[in-house]
Amino acid sequence: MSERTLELVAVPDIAPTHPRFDWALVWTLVRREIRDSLRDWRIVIPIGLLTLLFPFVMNFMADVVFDFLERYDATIIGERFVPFGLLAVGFFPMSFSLVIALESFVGERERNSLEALLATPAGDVELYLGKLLASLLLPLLASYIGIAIYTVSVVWERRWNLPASVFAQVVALTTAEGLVMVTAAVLVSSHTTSVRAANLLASFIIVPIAFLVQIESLIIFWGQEQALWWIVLGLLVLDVALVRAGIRTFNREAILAREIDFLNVERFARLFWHFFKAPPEEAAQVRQQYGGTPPSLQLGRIYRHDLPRLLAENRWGLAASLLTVVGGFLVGWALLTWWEIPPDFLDMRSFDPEAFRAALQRRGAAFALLPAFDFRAIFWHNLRVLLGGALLSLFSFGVVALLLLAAPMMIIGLLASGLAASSQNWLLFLAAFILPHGVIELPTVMLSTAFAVRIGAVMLNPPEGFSVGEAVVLALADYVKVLLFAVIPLLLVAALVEVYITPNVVVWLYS
Amino acid sequence: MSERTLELVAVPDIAPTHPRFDWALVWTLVRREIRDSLRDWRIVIPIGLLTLLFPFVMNFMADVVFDFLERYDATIIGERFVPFGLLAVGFFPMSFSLVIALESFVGERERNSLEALLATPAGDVELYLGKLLASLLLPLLASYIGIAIYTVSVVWERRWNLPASVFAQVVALTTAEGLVMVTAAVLVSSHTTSVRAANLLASFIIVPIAFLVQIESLIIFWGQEQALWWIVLGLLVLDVALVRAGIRTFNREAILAREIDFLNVERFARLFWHFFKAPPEEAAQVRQQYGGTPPSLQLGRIYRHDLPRLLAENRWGLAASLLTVVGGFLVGWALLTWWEIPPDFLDMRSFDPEAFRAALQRRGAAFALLPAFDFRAIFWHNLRVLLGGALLSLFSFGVVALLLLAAPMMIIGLLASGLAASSQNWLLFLAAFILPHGVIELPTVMLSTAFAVRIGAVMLNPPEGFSVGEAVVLALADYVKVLLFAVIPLLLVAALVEVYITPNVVVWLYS
Amino acid sequence: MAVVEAVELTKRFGTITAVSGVSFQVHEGEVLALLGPNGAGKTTTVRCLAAILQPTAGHVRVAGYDTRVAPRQVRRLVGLLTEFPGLYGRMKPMEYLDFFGAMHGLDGQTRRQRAEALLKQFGLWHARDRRLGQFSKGMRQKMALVRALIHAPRVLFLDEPTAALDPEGAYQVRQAIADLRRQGHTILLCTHNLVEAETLADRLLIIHEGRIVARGTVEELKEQVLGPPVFRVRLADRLDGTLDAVREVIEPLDWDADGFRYRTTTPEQTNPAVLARLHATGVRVISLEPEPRRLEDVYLHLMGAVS
Amino acid sequence: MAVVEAVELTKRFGTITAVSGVSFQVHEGEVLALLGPNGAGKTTTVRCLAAILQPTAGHVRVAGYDTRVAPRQVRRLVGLLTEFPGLYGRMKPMEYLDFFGAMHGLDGQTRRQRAEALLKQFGLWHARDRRLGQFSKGMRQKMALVRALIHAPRVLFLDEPTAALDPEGAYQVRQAIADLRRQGHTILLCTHNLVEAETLADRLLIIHEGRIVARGTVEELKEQVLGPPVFRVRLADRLDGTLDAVREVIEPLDWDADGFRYRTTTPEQTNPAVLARLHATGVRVISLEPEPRRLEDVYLHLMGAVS
Repeated sequence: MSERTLELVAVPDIAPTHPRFDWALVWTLVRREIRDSLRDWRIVIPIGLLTLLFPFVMNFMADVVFDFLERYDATIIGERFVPFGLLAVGFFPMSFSLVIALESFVGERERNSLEALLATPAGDVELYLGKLLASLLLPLLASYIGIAIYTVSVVWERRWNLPASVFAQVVALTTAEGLVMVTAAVLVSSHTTSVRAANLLASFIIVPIAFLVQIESLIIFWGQEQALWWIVLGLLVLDVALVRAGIRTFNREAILAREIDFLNVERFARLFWHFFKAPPEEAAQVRQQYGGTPPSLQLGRIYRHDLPRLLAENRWGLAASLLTVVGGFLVGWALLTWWEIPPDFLDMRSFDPEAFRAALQRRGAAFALLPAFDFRAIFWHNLRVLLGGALLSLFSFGVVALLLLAAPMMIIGLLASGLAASSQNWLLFLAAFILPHGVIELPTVMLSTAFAVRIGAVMLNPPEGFSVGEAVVLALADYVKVLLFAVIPLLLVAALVEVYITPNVVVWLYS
Repeated sequence: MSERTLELVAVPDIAPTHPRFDWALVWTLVRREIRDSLRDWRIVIPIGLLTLLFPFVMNFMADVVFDFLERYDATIIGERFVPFGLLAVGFFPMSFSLVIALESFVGERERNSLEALLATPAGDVELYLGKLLASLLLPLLASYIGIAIYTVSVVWERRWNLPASVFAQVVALTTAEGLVMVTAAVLVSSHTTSVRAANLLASFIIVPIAFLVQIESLIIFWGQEQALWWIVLGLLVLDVALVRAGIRTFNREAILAREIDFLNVERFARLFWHFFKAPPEEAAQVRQQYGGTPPSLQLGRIYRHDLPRLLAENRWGLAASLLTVVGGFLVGWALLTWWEIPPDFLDMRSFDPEAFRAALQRRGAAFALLPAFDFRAIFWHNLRVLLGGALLSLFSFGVVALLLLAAPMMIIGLLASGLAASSQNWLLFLAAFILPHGVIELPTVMLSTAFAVRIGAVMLNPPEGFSVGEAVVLALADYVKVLLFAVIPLLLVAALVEVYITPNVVVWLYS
Repeated sequence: MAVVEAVELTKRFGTITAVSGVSFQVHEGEVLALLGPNGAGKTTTVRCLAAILQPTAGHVRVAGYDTRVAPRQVRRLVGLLTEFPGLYGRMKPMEYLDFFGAMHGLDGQTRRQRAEALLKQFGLWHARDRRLGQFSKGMRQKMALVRALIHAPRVLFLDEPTAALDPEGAYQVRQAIADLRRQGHTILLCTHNLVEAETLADRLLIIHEGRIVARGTVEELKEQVLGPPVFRVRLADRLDGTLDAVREVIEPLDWDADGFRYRTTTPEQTNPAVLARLHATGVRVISLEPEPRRLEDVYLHLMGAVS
Repeated sequence: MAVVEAVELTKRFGTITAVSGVSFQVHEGEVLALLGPNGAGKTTTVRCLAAILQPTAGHVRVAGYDTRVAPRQVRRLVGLLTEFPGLYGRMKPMEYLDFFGAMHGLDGQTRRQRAEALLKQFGLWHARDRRLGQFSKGMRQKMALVRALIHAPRVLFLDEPTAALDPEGAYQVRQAIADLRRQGHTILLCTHNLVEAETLADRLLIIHEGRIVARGTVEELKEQVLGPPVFRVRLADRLDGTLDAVREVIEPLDWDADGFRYRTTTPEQTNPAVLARLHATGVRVISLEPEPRRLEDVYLHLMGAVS
């Protein structure tokens, strides 16, 4: 310690009129973080290798294969391979750069540098946005560089003309995927207690996006590039939801106060049981006092009170289901012209109700448009799809549940539009094959979907005072309640109708 | 503190004849680790989900697709899809369980619990094996459970007969892949300074194995299942090398002494330069005193002394190259019968040397068996393949470099065997098309490959006193030396011969 | 003037109450030491004062700003030395200080000037080209202190400033704190080192399970817990009959072959009288010294009393 | 009898020499404190003694076993309390001790018996059903000490046993160490807390940059560095002419209005003479006390001298 006296420059107090939000602080934070990341060889080397060498390696491997196949038809392979290569080249550096985003908060917390940051005048939103942008820029840059290198090498070396629209799509997709992955990772980072936990949870970000990339590749190979823009749009919507959820649930209190958490399975199990038994409006109260004896479950109350109330509370989920049903049907209808399908692929004019009835009575090869004529099989199949949707909803913020509802509606829409385009009576078809059981089945599936969506969506927007975990447990409890007391009975009825009534309606209407 | 006096049970000293290796200690360690992992919900939940739900999800997705495609030909899809599904279902839980292996040493070091373990009587080998087994068992178990669930669901639900041989192959492959990933991860864990670094390096384990899984899938779709056993064998050999390297390079000194390392790029660059300039036998000395002025590089010395000495030092690499060349040729020869290729796919009896000469003079469409007749193109192509092989060698412990050497030899072997089987003069063919430039090119490529292999192999077995990083830098410096002063000049000559001499030999011999 | 003021400060995390109805003030230019066992709520209190946490009930005001109403202003006025230095290991000192200066809204020139002056003052200027990750523990702690000072805060909160430092490093940091105090900084000091608290603090606040169990100057607390000072007389000769003579002046607490102990609130009068008596009886005195009254005894006594 | 013996112990890491030619012995039942700044080589020395690191040159013998020849035996005889407790947070106390007992080759029954006895002795028995991750800092440190004792080691190496503990926890651990010493354990103690070293250690060893710079008992080191004791006389009256009278007996070091200081090696004779003189001149004495000679002064003096 020098003996010099402290003669320091005076610093003015902060103005009481200081703006509530200050971009300068955000950028200060971003600059520091990026500079720090660029100095960390454990980040720079792997990302650098992936960014710079992966395109080269990809190209090199293609070289080896192409050289061998050159005599056949390399251009088709090129047309299919290049957009896929671009997607992969953009995705890989991004997914590995996730480590930056995953560490953004929890890493600083583990290294004890977070508190000093929280002690600066920066507010919660500034901190969150700063971390988010800092985590985003480097991965995004890495992706762009990878795409650029690959594009140049493809265009220059292979002299293959990359359509600008494909390039724009790949860049848009990569950007949207990157936004979703990074915002989700920063969200995870601000809600976990250790880097280890954050890294493990990363699988739940990378795996769905990797699946999405594969689906996108399929779409490219299939030649339906326009559909990619819908994926971009969907990703952007999800991203806005994630950023909003991040800002909403971030607070410096929780992040400092959180201690190493043993997963309290028992607590969650008890909480589930209490939520399940209590009426919906008492959830907030139950959350705080779940220690006591659970409230009693009265069957009468469930039907008179709980289910109506749950429906009212989950009107957004029901609206999303309804929109999906209508939208799915309309998209299916439109597919006929989009995909240039011959309209008479389904010819009901030659449909012979007597042969249909005979086939049914033989119980052998069932008519193609209806599955095996066994109501248990139908029931199990429907239930499994619904349960699968609910489960995957948890890992996709609800999206998969909606997609699984949209798919059959699209098929029905496609069938109907085909009949209409070939001047057949599509209303008769719907009335005969779909309506009899559909009048029960469709609302049931929509009901299940509405509550399945909530399981995933609630993570982005937990009820006031609920932790994410508690919110999911509540949504699960509500889902199980709806499932047991409404969906399963209705599904059974619908399956019985489908097997014992629908065929008769078909024969009657088509005779 | 209670005031009770210490009346403790007496404990005997360890016997001076204590065994040098004690399995009891290994198992004590393994039991503790596994119990600990099973208590960590951040491990159990993601792995449990992947193990239990991934097969279900995979099956469920197949359901949705199959239902739609049922009218077409589902059995073929099943036959192709199920082995692939088994591979994926075994691979996923394993790759995510890697986190256990990656943390094995460096995680304990970060949590400060390692020193207490090092203070127990257990020796280095016991500690290493204990950690290795503990890291291995859980991932392997998870994989087996995943495979079992998927198998049961496929066999039971889809009533598809899974051949026992396919099942055995998948289990063998999964086990071998798991062994390689886990041993590599434990190796990484005992040589890194932070969990973060270990996690980043994990990409270099998972990505190659994921590629391998894709290659295996291709092999399955291609119907060449027998080739999978060679992959199993190769993986097991690699695994033995990894375990050996792990035990050899593990020591409790290094693991405690290591501090947070800034990647000293400058140091490695200087080290590279010094290694490059110094004669090979002075490497160990250079490593310690690289601070001074580099030794001078004398061109004469390089050719008189350095290159011969490097060849002598790297006789194992040269032997591996030779073995690969011979083996590749023989495998190629054998492929004809294995793959039941019609032997006269290449008919040299109708070969017209005059037409060939004319084609050459037109410089248009080149004869298929020789690439574009431009010596620069040939040179660049060869150089790029060699450099690519050297680069990928670094990430595959040398394997890729050897594979790239084996591939053309297999093609030559296949061509030769085809000619032989259809009673044509295959020796004449080789003498005309391959020998003239091959007499220079083949040794050159073998030379490059021998030193490229060393870049990867040296990581498993660094020279006495060298760190892994230093060993790689040395191998790189030697590679560059061999490349600049031998490989590049020889490749140029070979390319010139191929363009200006080989065609004339072809015309002369076939006329 | 109270620069820092906590009024019935209460902080709960879920069902746990970390701080419960704590009220105190830190006056301009004063060093207040906050003592208490781990988990007593010291760090939570400091975080509330620094506007990092919001109180569940009660108020905190720093220089008149309420932390709930104007947290930015409070954080601007406060310098916080956290329990662990937690530096960014890849940055160099000037960069590091520049970053925190910018986060506090200082302009570039002020940041540079203050950073340089502080690094020189704390003897870190020679290490300005090294990365913080290569600093020794003591240098890191001093660097964290410099960070807390970069924006010229009116108030300093120091959480365990010398923990984990070697004796020399701890000495240097203590000297630095004494310097800062001399320059008029208002300081709140959390520490487990009672010798340090005794040396540096004007007043002490002892908290236990989120409540204040004792407060006052070191002397007041010693007086309160241990009673008036005790003096010990060591004799060169055997005690024998001399005690009776001494008893005319004071009543000894206890005695042995070497001497005796007594308690007095007026040593200026009593001690010379005792010595005079002893001299009169011809007993030779080697020393007459006040018994050391360690703050540790006070602390352990208080902790024993409340738990 | 020397239970631990280091002979010209040297340890290099790459180009860095952490310990350089250090020789010392720890005798049966003795507590030796190892002091020195961070990075002086204390932890490396302890790790060499515990056969975790192998010396680059020189020898280490524990109970006659050379760490190079019989590292297993040495590790079996040594209990090591590491600088950070580093427990396995998901285990319960009995499981934890059982694991380390098994690693030391104890049979199941012995493990259980010793674990229970030690947990009871260290006041952790009530927490036997909690996970170690939920322990407080003090409990963790005690748990780490119990771990180091599970295999009844003849020698204990304690690295910073009370760092980061609150005063009560530190007091308890110090009591525990004192107990262990009373039971005849041989202990090597690394600490930054000089008061602790002074209280607990029989002998001190001060190292700096890998070399021993001082050794001896506390009193020897104080004598050596600070010279003979200094006494201070506080007077109730003004000094005025009395100094001349005092000068007949001793030469004061310095004086002020309140009194004066002098140095003497024979307080038993000198002090009564001084008091007699003062009495004769009619000056009233409030106190005559030896000046506190803190180990910190010794330490800082030594560090200043070598660096």
